[in-house]
Amino acid sequence: MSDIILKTENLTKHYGGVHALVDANFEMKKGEHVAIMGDNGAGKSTFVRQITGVEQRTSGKVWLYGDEVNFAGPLDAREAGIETVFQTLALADDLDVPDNLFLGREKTKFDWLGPFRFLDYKAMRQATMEGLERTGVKIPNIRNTIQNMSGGQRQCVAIARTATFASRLTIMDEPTAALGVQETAQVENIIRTLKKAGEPLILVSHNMRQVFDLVDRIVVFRRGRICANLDIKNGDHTGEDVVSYITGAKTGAEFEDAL
Amino acid sequence: MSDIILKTENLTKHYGGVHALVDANFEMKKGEHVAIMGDNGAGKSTFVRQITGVEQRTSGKVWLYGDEVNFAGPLDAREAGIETVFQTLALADDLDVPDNLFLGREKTKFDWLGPFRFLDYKAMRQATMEGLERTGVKIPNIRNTIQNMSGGQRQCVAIARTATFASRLTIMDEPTAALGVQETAQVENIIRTLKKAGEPLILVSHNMRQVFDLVDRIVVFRRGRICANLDIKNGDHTGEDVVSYITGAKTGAEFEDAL
Amino acid sequence: QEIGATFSRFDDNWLTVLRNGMVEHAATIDGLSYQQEDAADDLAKQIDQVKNFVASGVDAIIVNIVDTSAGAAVSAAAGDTPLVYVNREPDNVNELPATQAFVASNEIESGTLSAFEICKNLRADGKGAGARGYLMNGQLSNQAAVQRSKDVHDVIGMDMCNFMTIIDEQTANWSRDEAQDLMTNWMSSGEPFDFVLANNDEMAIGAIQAMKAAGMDMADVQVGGVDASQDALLSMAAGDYDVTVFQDSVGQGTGSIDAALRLIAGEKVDQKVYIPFKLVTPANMGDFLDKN
Amino acid sequence: MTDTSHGTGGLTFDKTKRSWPNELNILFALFVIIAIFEVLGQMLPYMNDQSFLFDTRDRFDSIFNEARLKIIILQVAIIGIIALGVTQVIITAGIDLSSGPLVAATAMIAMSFGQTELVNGFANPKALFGPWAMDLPVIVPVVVGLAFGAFIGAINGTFIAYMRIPPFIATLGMFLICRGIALWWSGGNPISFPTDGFKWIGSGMMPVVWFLSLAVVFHVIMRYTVYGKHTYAIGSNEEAARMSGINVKRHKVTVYVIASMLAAFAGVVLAAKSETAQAGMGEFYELFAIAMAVIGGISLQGGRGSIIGTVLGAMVLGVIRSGFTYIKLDGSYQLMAMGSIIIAAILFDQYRQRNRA
Amino acid sequence: MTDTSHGTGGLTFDKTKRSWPNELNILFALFVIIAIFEVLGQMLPYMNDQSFLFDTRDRFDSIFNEARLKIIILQVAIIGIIALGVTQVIITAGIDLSSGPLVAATAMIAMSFGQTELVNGFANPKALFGPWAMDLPVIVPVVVGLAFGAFIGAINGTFIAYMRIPPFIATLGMFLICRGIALWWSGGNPISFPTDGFKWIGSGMMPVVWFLSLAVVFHVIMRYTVYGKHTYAIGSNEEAARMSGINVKRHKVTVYVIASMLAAFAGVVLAAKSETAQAGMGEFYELFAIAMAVIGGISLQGGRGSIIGTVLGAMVLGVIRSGFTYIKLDGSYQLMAMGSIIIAAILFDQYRQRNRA
Ligand SMILES: Nc1ncnc2c1ncn2[C@@H]1O[C@H](COP(=O)(O)OP(=O)(O)OP(=O)(O)O)[C@@H](O)[C@H]1O
Ligand SMILES: Nc1ncnc2c1ncn2[C@@H]1O[C@H](COP(=O)(O)OP(=O)(O)OP(=O)(O)O)[C@@H](O)[C@H]1O
Ligand SMILES: OC[C@H]1O[C@@H](O)[C@H](O)[C@@H](O)[C@H]1O
Ligand SMILES: [Mg+2]
Ligand SMILES: [Mg+2]
Repeated sequence: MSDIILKTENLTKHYGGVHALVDANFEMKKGEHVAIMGDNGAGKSTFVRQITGVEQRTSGKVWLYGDEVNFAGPLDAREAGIETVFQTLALADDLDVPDNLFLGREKTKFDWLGPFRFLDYKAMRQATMEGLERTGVKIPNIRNTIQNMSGGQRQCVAIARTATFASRLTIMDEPTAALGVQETAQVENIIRTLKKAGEPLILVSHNMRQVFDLVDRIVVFRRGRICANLDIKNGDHTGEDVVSYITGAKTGAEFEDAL
Repeated sequence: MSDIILKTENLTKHYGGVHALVDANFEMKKGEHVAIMGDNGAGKSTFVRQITGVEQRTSGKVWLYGDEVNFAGPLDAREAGIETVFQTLALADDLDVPDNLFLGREKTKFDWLGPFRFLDYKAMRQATMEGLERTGVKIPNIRNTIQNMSGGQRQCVAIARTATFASRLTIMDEPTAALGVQETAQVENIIRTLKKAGEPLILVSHNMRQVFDLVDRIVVFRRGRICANLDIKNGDHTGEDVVSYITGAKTGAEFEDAL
Repeated sequence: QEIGATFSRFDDNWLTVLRNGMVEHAATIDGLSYQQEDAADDLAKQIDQVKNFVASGVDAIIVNIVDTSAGAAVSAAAGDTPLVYVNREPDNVNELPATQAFVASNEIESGTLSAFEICKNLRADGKGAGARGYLMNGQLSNQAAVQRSKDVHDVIGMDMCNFMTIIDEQTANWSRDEAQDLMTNWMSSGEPFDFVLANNDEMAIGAIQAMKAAGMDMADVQVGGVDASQDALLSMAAGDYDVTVFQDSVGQGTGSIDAALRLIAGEKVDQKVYIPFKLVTPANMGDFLDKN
Repeated sequence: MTDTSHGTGGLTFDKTKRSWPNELNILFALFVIIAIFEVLGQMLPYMNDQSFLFDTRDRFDSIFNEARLKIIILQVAIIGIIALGVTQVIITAGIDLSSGPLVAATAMIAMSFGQTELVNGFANPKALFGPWAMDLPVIVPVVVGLAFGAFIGAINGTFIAYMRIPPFIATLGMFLICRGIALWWSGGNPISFPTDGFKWIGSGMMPVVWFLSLAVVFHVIMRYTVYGKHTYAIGSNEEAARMSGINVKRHKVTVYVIASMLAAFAGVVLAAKSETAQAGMGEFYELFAIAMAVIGGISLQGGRGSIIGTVLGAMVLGVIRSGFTYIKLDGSYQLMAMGSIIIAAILFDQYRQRNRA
Repeated sequence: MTDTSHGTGGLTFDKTKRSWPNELNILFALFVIIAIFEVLGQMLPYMNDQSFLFDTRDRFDSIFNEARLKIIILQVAIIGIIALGVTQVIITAGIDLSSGPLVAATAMIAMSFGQTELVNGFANPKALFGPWAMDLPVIVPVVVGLAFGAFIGAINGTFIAYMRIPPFIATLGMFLICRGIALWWSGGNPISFPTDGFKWIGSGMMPVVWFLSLAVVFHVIMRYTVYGKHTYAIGSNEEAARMSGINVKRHKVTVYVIASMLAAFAGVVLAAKSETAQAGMGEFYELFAIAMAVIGGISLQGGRGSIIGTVLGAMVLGVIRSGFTYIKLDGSYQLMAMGSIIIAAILFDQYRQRNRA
């Protein structure tokens, strides 16, 4: 097995006439943290949705840890070890915080009962408190339903969900967009912990400071295509640099044909 | 009539056992731009919802331009001249962009037909393009339904909606949370234009840079209460300062009793 | 005394005539409190209504049974409270306890009388060599409907009437409106036909309306039904409708209430009372005009 | 190829790939169903080479079997009128179960003001009121019926919008109440023998005329007017509609009033067509009206659906009914076949939609 | 007063102000309705001081009128069994219209394997099959009935989950198909005279025993097991459930299978109770089952509702029915009164909920 844990080849997605993602060739190595940046509507979340099996791609191929994968749905992706914080958060509004945190992989008792096995509410509540504390969010009553949570609280629940389970690849789509100053700092700490543990991460973010603080490499999307691949570990690139790729003032040498 | 355009007295909101907003006393003057900051779940959006009539307050009073107001619903607030970008955006998923932009105040023809007056689709589409251009967002096809829009596109639609109509008070709840670098800059320009035009604004934001760039004064919420009121025009306060109010390391002198 | 009555359905034409007749009759009896319930064609509901009556302590119960094969369950639900079946004959008629009785008609007569008369008329019209026509069924789950249709087939099975052929038979659910549409659908095939037999008058009237709307001459078609409702008789008077069968609402209604009263008083009653069906044609229709 | 005339740019947008309107699928399904009946007609041994839609008999001399074309739509016209209103209700994410019983109650009430005094020279045996209510101009029963419908709709709407009773419950309650009214109005007795004027409303192809003209009117309203737009907005996201300043409550009342008036009008037409009004009328009409809308592509979650879809949904049901009579399918099989065809039509619709995505 | 034991802090949280369970409101409404009947009974002149729930007749000698208590619940037990399944379906944001006709079809099918050969010494006049099918052990018809239910449920579920047919359409189609099967099975003839073993299933208070035990089982399942949690999650936000890795399709099929098996079992109990099976059985049961769930506080948008609520909803309908007989309300007024009471009960519930917010 090579070092490449995720690779896409000509990954493409059309929605009717909208070409949201075109010929994306993307690679990332073990332990690497990569940021995806780009304008609104540039195709970042579309890219995430194709990798995680939420949607079926129009064309192209995807490899995970060297194996070609064709996820029929998000369940497959999760089983293959991909943990994702979606931009839409994917929370069930009528359920409370622990229910959402453990949705799809509840802690249970009497497992021989199959689908009718019992929920271990107590254990889940406890684990929820711990998970939430890592994000620094304050939620007065975790037994309130998600629909009653503030924007930032919702986002923290989604992040805590991902951070609670070990994974082979973590993807976060704008995880701190709705977070306050403190909570953002905490979530960034979670990301640093992942880095230390050698767990790879894809971070979609519009926050230049955050990206420069956290990741090794920035991939820029523009109009549905990848237009730059910038290694930022050695300080070759500044924030303004990245902005000019985002806006189209510059294009990465190897991508010029594409655009 | 005094200079005070918005004033609240002991504004309070409980959700069951959760005391989301407690005794908020808030005032703002003509032409002033005020930021509201605070942790996730501090009660910022709750404050906004009480002022705009989206919810009925538990207790307290509100005055707008000197008149005590008791809005039965958001329609009343809008008719009184309050334009709001809600954190939840308030978009109708199955309708397209122009429909959403003009929801509730469509451009029409044959107005004598009352509720059955005809929609002027063409005029609305044109105005939509103009509105969107001001936010800098790129939307390949505005006749797609909102549910097919990216996070940032949705937010820009909501902002364009507010910016298209004149108002006596504009409120924006985290308007740039999902926006890219360029779009954020554009929206900040819209806010500066409002300032020049003398239109008052309440801006809820977690973005310290943005707040210091744009507003005259910061009001900090903590645990449902106002804990600081900081005039930042004359450079008395730094970002760290504000953070320490947010986290609770400091409390404004006049608010100490409250907490 | 208190009598509780439950009917298979309230919104049925002929049963309403029966039901309203019973209310009127009950009102003429001193000291009788009479209460009626709608089973809405739901057998279980009817059984429960009987139990509700028992729980309220009524003195007697009258049942227009939803499903004639459920006699055993209904009879058991009443316990010791006297019970009289009306209009429809329960299948346990031979095992009724002493506290129960029935006053009803025999559906074998109804369909047979009507179909046989049509058969004779067709012969008289010179169509004895072969006549084709349609059969409209009432609600398929209703036993009166099933029985009346079977009667028709039995008549056609007889040597005398086997010149008749049914082109198609379909349900119009007792309803005039559905019968109109069904008849129009049939006619749209362009196939010639000589008779229409319906399980009740409402459907026969619907068929007649559809045929007239299509410009047919009603003299060319024999139409037969059951009930002798007033609408039907007026249609007969206008020369559109040929044969129907009179079902005696007053006889059944008053008969059942009187039987119930006698059961309450502990008197002896005839446990089985059959009220006969009577053939109605333009010749004798005058006798029935104000009956149903 | 980049064409930004529909937006502010960004991605490549290929204008030629328009989204395929759902209604076209249903139309397609309709043709498939017709074709199946046509083929069956040729194949079944007892059918004597009849055709379903075409004229093969000497009696007629046109291309199509006009009688069949007419009955196909005639038999769904009345429920179709109800479905026009039900469509609007469902677009708001509501439901109206009361329409069937409302048809019955309105038929009874309207007919009592539309009776004629003399039938073939006999006194009207079913006269409900005295001579004062006999032989009134046709406008009277119609207005009475519509007013009754508006009244019921206003109650439905008020309960649902202002008192937040779930639509299912409010209209289920009204379902029972209207059935009760129909039974009580004349003690369950049918009311028959209308005036010629009243009969006219339901005579011949008039039900179809009403259905199609109302469909056109409401198509325009739903598509091109503020009323229509707000109806969709409420169903799509009621909270957003409210926050956008739509008077959601008042609007919902209007929608339910319109729906009930349409159902009431259907009751008037039905009474006129059958020349009688009976308490048992309109049974299951609410279900079939909803079915028409759903076959026409509406979503019960609200926000989506169209009048054209509903009209096509009605046509599907009409074709199926006539088709069954045409191939002489036995009653118990008809129900099974009808059920299967409804499912198959939607399956087909789904399939085409997915293949285009 | 700040108590953070339920969360990670932040705002003041007053633990004493728990949210008031919706079910308590319905219970309350139930008592109010009972009280109203009790008072009416004392006031109405023709009632001779009878009591609704208490024993005032010499015939009986207990505190309560036991016959009344029993019938109140007995008469809703069978539809109640259906409602337990319908509740689960609605929680997934689905709907099941096929349950009423499924009751009829299952009653017919099960009864054909539950007949007895000799009735009072005579050959069973309604025997459908030959002697091989007579006097079978009671387990046979029950298993056949449940298997049939499971089969229908699997079809419903597959269409809905895998082929994305809207639940309303899929189960409306199945509604027609099951009615058709019921009619076709014995050509419209009733099937009667069950064995004693079969009768036992529906005898006396057995329907209540089934209803309440199943209610307990499904209450536990919905509240404390993974199955229950996923059912709520799917109804709350199907896309989120899918993205969270729940196998939404498979789960939905399970839900529809369970619901149809419950309806099938209701059919078996109904046949046993009536000692006969008839094609017209179960008419409107689907509507009333849904009504029970909705009165019990379920939301047709999915994600909310409970088995306890549905049981209470059933009780409300049971009390109303018995109450009407008790106050001797004429059948033609019963529908109107029933409709009004249902609306009023929910109105009351809404009112209490709002006053607590
Ligand atoms: N289901 C869909 N149907 C049609 N167009 C879609 C659909 N989903 C996304 N799009 C379009 O595809 C483009 C890319 O969307 P995407 O969500 O990937 O953007 P993004 O880069 O994540 O933007 P943001 O920063 O705002 O989240 C947008 O123009 C969007 O309108
Ligand atoms: N309907 C509700 N029912 C119960 N609790 C609620 C409800 N709405 C809000 N809350 C609670 O009130 C508190 C304040 O919420 P609010 O939305 O005002 O926070 P916020 O300051 O806007 O946070 P953010 O920055 O995350 O948007 C939160 O703890 C939230 O959980
Ligand atoms: O069950 C309903 C049917 O009952 C019959 O007795 C009557 O003849 C029919 O017209 C119809 O009313
Ligand atoms: Mg995105
Ligand atoms: Mg907020």
